[in-house]
Amino acid sequence: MIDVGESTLLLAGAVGTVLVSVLLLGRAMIGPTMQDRVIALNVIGSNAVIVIALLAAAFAEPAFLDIALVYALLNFLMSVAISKFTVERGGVL
Amino acid sequence: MIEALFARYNYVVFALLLGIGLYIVIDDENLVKKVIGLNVFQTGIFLFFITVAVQDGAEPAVTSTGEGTFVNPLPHVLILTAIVVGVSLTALALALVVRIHEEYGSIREDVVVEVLERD
Amino acid sequence: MSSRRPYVESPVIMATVRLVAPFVLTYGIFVTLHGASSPGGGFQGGVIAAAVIIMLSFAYGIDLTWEWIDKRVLVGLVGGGVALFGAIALGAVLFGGQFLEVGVYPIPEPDKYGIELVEVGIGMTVAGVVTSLFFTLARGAMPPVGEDGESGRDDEGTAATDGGTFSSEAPGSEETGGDGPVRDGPDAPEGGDRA
Amino acid sequence: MITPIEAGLLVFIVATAVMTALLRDVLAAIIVFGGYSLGMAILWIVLQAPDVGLTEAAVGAGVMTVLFLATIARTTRLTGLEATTVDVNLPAAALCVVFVLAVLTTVPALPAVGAGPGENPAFGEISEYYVEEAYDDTHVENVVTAVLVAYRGFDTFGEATVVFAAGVGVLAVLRRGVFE
Repeated sequence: MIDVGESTLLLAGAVGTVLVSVLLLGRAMIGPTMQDRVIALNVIGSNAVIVIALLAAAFAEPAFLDIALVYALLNFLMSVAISKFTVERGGVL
Repeated sequence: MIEALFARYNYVVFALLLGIGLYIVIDDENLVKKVIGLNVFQTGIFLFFITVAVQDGAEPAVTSTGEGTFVNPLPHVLILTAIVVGVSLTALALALVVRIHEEYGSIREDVVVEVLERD
Repeated sequence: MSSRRPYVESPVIMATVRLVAPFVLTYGIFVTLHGASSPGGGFQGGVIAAAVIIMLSFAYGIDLTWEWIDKRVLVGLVGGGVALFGAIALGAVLFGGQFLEVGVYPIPEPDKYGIELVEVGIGMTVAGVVTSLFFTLARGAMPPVGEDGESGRDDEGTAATDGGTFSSEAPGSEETGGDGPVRDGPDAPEGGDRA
Repeated sequence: MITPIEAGLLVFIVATAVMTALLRDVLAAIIVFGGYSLGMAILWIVLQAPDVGLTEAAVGAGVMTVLFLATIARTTRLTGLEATTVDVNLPAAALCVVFVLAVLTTVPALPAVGAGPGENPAFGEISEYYVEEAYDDTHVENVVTAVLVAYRGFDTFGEATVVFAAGVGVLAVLRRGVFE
């Protein structure tokens, strides 16, 4: 069983990462270009993988890692789709 | 009152999400954004259901003995099917948006209304 | 379609997708089949498996991927999934149970494997439907029915909609068809027989 | 009591929802909506719903954004890169505030977040039965799957049919040229 102190530490890390994501929303809001927004979203997605992994460790639930795996595999799809769309002006889609 | 709301924080966010979703659906002229607003509204309701299912100190209901504290699995079942059905219905709504664009040349509600009145 | 620019593929995305797609497909099948003892199930696994096709479409071009896909597989997935679910449900009646009472099948651990089979049916349906939804939305802007092909839709944003030619000869693919990697990629063995 | 991680996630979710409402550019709204979906998936995990989190992760990261993109690729000419926000429509906003207040008045009647059996009517005999008997009845450890397919299989059959029907419906709306 995981020590209480350790799980608190992991949760604190998760909270910190979430706060960074909240700050990143500022970049997504003000832009100014669409590329800024895409990169902000990509970083938020990577943060999501980290937060989920930390939560899996903090709650001692290895099953949660499945979801981190889904994001790790699929997160780039979202970024690639949006970037291609902005670069090619929809010519690809 | 405030304390009662504070102990029910997820439900407060549920109400906020409903309001925001409703605002997008009512106010935004762009039909695609209206569909996004519907999704926000829908997710608010998902939040309600999942919050009902939680219990302090509970674990996900993966068990072979039934001993321990578990969250209520029933709302999870309802919501996970609702998410997939929601995607299908979103796609249907988007298909209708595309069809409206073919017919009226715009996906802005005001323009569509204008075209309809002109005819 | 003369207005269509030749599709310039990105080697980075193509290489990444070629690397990642088999794993995503494997993972989708794993999630579908492993729903009994860990989070997962047909709904999730089907969506993840469908994401493979969407990935390929972004890497190699939507029209090419659409041509590469066997439409019968797609129809088979969509219809076969629901039919499999229904067949399992009705088959229980044949063995003396009630509708959907999978415990009566004369196989070892009928409950568990019956549930798995139902999950596979759900996964097939969801994967097929999500894939076809994506292609229906992303491919061809259909002209209004009963009018001639192009006049209905060239008023606005042809640059944005020219991926949408629905002609069966798909001229877009001829332009890029000469490039080796474009053809090779979607012909890679994974993803074809998802059922 | 609210934990810091929940507080942070709820702030994130409400912020993304408000940004979705305010951003004028559709593409920007779609991008922010992707972020909203990410936050929601993490929230489901915090609320101990990994099945729902997995679904939201697969759908939000893989499919939803792409469907929206496909739609605006066919219907919208990109306006440019300016990041203007929409003007808040005050009557509509007031209506929504009234709606939120009306919903909020019902909230104190609900059980507190995290209330267990006894205080929370959602935990009735049925959910207890599911948790305790699912493995014996179905030999499936994940109770969510057991309920999904075994106890409520008829319901799920209907859901699968709805998904199927939505696929058919999209084909009917955009009918020609897809399955040529």
